[in-house]
Amino acid sequence: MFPFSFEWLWDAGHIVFHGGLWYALNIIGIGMTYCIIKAVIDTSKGKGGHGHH
Amino acid sequence: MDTALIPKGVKRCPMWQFLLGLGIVGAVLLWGVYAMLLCWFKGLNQTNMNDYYGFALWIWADLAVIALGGGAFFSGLLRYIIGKDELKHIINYAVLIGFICYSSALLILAIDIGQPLRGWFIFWHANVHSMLTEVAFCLSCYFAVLTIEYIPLILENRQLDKVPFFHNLSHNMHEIMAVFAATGAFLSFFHQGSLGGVAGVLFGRPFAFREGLLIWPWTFFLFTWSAAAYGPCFTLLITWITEKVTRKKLVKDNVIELLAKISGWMIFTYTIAKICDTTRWANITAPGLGQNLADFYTGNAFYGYWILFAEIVLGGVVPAIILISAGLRKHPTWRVVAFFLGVMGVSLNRWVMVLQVMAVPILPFDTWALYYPSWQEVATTLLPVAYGIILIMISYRYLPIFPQEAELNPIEEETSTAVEAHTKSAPDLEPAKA
Amino acid sequence: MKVDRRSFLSFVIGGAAGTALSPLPWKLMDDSSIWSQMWPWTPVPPDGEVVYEDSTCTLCPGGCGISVRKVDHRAVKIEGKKGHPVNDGGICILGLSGLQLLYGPTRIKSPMKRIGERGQGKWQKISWDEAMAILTEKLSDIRNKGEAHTVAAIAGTEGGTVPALLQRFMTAYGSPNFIRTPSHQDADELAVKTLFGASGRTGFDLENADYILSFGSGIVDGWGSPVRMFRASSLWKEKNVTVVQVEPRLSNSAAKATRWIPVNPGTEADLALGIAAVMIAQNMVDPGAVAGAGGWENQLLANYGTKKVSQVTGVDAGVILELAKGFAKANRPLALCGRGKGLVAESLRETAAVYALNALTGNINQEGGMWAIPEADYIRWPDVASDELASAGLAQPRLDGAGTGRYAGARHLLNRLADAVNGGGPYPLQALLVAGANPCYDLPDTRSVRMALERIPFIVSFSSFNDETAAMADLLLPDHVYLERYGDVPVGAGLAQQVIGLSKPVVSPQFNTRHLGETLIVAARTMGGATADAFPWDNYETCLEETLAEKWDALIEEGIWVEADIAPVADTVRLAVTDAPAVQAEGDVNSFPLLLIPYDSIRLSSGYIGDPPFMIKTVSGTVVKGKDGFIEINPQTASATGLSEGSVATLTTPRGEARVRVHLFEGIQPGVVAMARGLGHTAYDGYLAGKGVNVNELIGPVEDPSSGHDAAWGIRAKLAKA
Amino acid sequence: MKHEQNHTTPMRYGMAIDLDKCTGCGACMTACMAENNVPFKEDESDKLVSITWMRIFELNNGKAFPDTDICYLPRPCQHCEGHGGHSPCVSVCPATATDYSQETGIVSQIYTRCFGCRYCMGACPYHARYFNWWDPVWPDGMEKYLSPNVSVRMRGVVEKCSFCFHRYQLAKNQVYLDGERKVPEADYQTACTQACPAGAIVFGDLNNPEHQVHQIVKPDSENGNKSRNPRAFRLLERLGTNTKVYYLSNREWVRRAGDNYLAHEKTGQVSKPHH
Repeated sequence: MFPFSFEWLWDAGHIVFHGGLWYALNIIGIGMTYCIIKAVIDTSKGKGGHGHH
Repeated sequence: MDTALIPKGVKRCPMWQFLLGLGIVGAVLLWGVYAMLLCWFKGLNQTNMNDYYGFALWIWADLAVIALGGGAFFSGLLRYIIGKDELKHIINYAVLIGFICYSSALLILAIDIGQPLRGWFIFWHANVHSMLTEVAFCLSCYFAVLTIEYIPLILENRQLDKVPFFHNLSHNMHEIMAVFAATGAFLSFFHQGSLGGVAGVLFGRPFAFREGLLIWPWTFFLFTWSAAAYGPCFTLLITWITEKVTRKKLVKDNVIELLAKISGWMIFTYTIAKICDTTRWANITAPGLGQNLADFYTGNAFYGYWILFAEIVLGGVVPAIILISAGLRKHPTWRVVAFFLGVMGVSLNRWVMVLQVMAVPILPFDTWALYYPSWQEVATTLLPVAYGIILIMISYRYLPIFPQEAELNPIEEETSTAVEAHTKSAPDLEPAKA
Repeated sequence: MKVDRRSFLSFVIGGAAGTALSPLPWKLMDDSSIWSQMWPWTPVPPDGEVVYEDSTCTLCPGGCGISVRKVDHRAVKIEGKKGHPVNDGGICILGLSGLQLLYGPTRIKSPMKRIGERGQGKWQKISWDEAMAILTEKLSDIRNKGEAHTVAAIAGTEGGTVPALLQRFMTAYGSPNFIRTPSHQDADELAVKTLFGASGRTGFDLENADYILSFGSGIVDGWGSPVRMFRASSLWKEKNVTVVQVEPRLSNSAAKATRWIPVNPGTEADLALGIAAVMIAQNMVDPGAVAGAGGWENQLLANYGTKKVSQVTGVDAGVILELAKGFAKANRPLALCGRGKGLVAESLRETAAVYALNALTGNINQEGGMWAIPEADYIRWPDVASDELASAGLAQPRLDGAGTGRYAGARHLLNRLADAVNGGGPYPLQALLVAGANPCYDLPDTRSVRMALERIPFIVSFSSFNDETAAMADLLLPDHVYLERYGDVPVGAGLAQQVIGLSKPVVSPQFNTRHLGETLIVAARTMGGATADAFPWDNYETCLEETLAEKWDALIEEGIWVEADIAPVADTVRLAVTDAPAVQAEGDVNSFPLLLIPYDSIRLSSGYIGDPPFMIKTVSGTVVKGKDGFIEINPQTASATGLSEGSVATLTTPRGEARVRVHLFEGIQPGVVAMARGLGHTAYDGYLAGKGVNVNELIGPVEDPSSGHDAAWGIRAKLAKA
Repeated sequence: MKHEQNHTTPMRYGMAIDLDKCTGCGACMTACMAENNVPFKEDESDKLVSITWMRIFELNNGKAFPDTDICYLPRPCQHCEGHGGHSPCVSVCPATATDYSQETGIVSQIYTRCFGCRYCMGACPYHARYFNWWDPVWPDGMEKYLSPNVSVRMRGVVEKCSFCFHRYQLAKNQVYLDGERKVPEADYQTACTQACPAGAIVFGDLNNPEHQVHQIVKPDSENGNKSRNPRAFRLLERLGTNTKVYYLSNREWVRRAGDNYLAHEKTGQVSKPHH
């Protein structure tokens, strides 16, 4: 999973596979981080809740 | 008693009825949990698996639920990427069913492995050449996506939505849901395919082995295709069952017919591809390895040519024809028959690609290995079913799963308040703002 | 502090996030993997210094050299000893499993006396002093009453100092009843005596023979010295030696042979005589090694015409002629007999017929031929000076009748013991000593053997293992197992040389056991008088060293002593007219239309040693499945009875009945039912007990009219769907 | 799948088993169990859950009495090379718990890495892989004979024949101490080879012309390592598993039993392995 595990090789298989994997993980991670941070900001601005929007 | 939690504008069964249902299914769940604990603490000797039958009943269940859960990614793809807007009325349920299917699949895998405490080695010491590694990664990631898709739905619960942070979070997640849906489709494409690859790459087993494209055997594409084709069938079948159980119309026919039609064409094209694949395999691949169809379908007490017929004709050609012909599709009974046959067909395909693969002898002097599951296997396989029903029961009761429910089932008494509630809560019921 | 919903949720979410980001979950995951990599209940074998110790295996009469790998003073693996004249590095499945016997749960761990009912398995551990006191008091009592002859001893073998000490003990004590376990050795000794006119045994120069005609001998099923036989079998393959196997069933030996001749069960002697008749008729005989054959030849020509023999044996007349020609024309042909592993004595008629075939080719005491050689004769102890009580006892007839009257030719007739004890003998038995034998399992008609043992008031077992006979005993005086003790191992087993191996203690005794030689010396000395005088040694090791004399140093050094240049007992074979009829199977044809024959498998230890777990693990699922034992029948026989593969049936013989499962096998003659020996144990451990059927419970002894030896090769049977 | 750097030419350890010599006596199976700490249970009659790294199959010619013939076929792990180390099992293991050594040609199994998904078992057409369905339990006292050279496997992992790899390691250490470069043929032999009383098994480096196994097999490296010996065949050669265990027999029916053939196909004349 990480380049420091002993079975890691810098070959096409690892680059393509883990490239795709980390790409997907990053999108998910960044997307969720964005949502959470934005929600915190929105909340602090007093948006949302109790149907007042 | 729990009215404060129930979405506005809809009616739910009395608490006692709900708890009774929960209790009955919960008993099955507990039975499954007991079997699961037996497998974990006493080991897999609790099953009837053996060294010839290393993959058995629950791996079939695993593959089947993943295929059936394909409705989530394909509906998401159609809704968010292709832009079939009507599908927003069923996407919540598709997501929920997908979430259930995938969480079940992961649970089954956790029971299936001999050393569950080391299960994470599949990530840590990943062998990128293994289809199973691909499955594990994409499955876990896609499960994360499904969770992300399911969370806003939970947050739309009447009480949770009152918390400003949750409301905002839910809103923001809806905003970028297309990104998640796209990622989910990408991941699904690979893990559905890899699951097909799991059998297709077995060049030691002529029954399973297929040639293919680059590193992917044809089964890779067939599995993705079939999941996309049959997944919606399952979503629609479960929707139909839910409608029968709740005795309510929950989704409008135009939505159902649209998804059914897409599913029908997908099944149609898939079945053609499957027939081509089977023909090539039966005439070129397997004979090239010294085996012919008779070696695979005769000489044992269970696996005959009937299974090939049941899978491809009954589970492929027939539902495809029903669903692509407008007349039959619009007929509720035919439509449901098609859903049922489709679900059976794809489940049978996964059965064949797991269980029959294990059963067929390869060494000329070996014999068929037939197997029947132990009660522990049956219980652990029913466990996800019970769990799924419970999650659907709870979700249906407390979350606005079906956006059209209130409209289709106006509450007749207290009309004025209901209308007020309806108009007021309409935005709450709006599931997605893409 | 007021905990509202918001702060509670923040706390839970924050806590979860904080824990996830801390090293704790990662540490726990890592720990769990380490823990699951070596669960505390999974044994971790300690490492240590590696040494190899050579010894001789005594688990069968084969006499292979072994090399035991030890780590940290534990014996870890048994391997064949390279360069050993018997096995040269090879080893058999039983030899490989020896450590499971050494360390296994079947060991009797201490001297014990019975406290419950017989066979109930209730024992009390006692000290060796107490055990020896019980033994000697009991024996002294009997002897002082002038009834020394009412004590019998059963031994697994006669070779070597330990059985010799037991025999000597019996003589000094005053009992003629030292009885050896039956085997083909009985018939072989008698045949050598009859044909060559002198005592000795046969040896076969298999490695140099160029045509093998085996009358049912399990060449690769455990006959003779098994590893030597495997090696010979491969050698024959390399040299393209013709091997013909005559047998009603396609045994592994038959499968390895160049040619398998299915023969009607029990008619092997007829075929041998038929072949001899052809050789005589067609003048294919080398007269050099035969004397006085005239009358015999005429009898043969008159009674064993090819047509008649073909009818009796079921072998085509053309095939008989072919065999006769092939055998006679070969340069160094060799005929073998002794069915399977040679566990049953068999008839003199059959053994003599096969040996006569060898004689007719002139291949006696020649390279590649059959040798008649004396037993190794290195135990030269002074005669026992019998006292009055001993002389009186020894003057009594043997209980089994061997050596007198009708049984003049026989030396041991253990097969007759049960009948004798059950009322047919001249006197009752008061005590029985059993060493290296398991008559309650091994003898035909085990039920009557058990019944006989129940009548004997005092039974002592020297067994190292919880075998069926030990379960019937009153006193257990467990012997060391072979890896814990010294012992001389004279190897017969068809070797054409005299070979003596030495067993050495490879590990120290694991339990509170005692060398049988030691036990006997102590017992004799405790009993005092003439008995003690016959045992002048301080201990067994002194006895062994003195007995082996000049061979001792060589044996300690090399582990083996070989006498290659031995004078044969005689060079000519005297063939005489006999009127012995063929041995028939017990039971009447009408009620029992089928024939049950036992078969031997190298993977099933049959005899005193039960199958260790490794071996039983290799046994096919068509021989034992769960607790069920299988019979082999031809699909034709099966369909006639309405049976199919795996179906359950009841097999009935005049001696008993058993529940069996059916395995269909094309390699067996229709009408014949085969069952493996070595199963159906009731004793030993859960790895062996209760699996399959003991074929000895279904078969009774059939006396050879010429000797009284057990010559049963099968029994009539019937099969019904259960 | 790691390509190890080595100064000497890579070895391909393999076997030639003469089925005409094999008597089916089971010594190889037992030698293997004793050498490799293979566990056993009270009932081992269900061969589908019985761990036997070396297993003997009984083949028959399918003819009726008295033309019946049987042949025993010992089956260790075939140590498939596939195409460049792409053996059926190695490529599917998700956790890199089994590996094809380019140095020795041995397919290894790391028990502490395996988490028991059993995919490799499904991939192996020879059923050479076994799962530890139970905890290994030795009767009290019997654990004394366990060898420290081979670790005892825990429940829930897959195990298989290693060509007694620990013996190779010991021999290699010895060779290193002696200042030699290559392990001599006699110094590294598997337990089954050593035990076989019929001398039916020959083990050594298929790449080394001095080794007996090479001389018997005469592998044709141009043709997927097929044997040039007309007596020799490999199990399921057509699958392209490129195994390193060769079988020898003079009997046509035995050679034919080693692979799948369509009715019209003749033994030894079918097309090359598809890889």
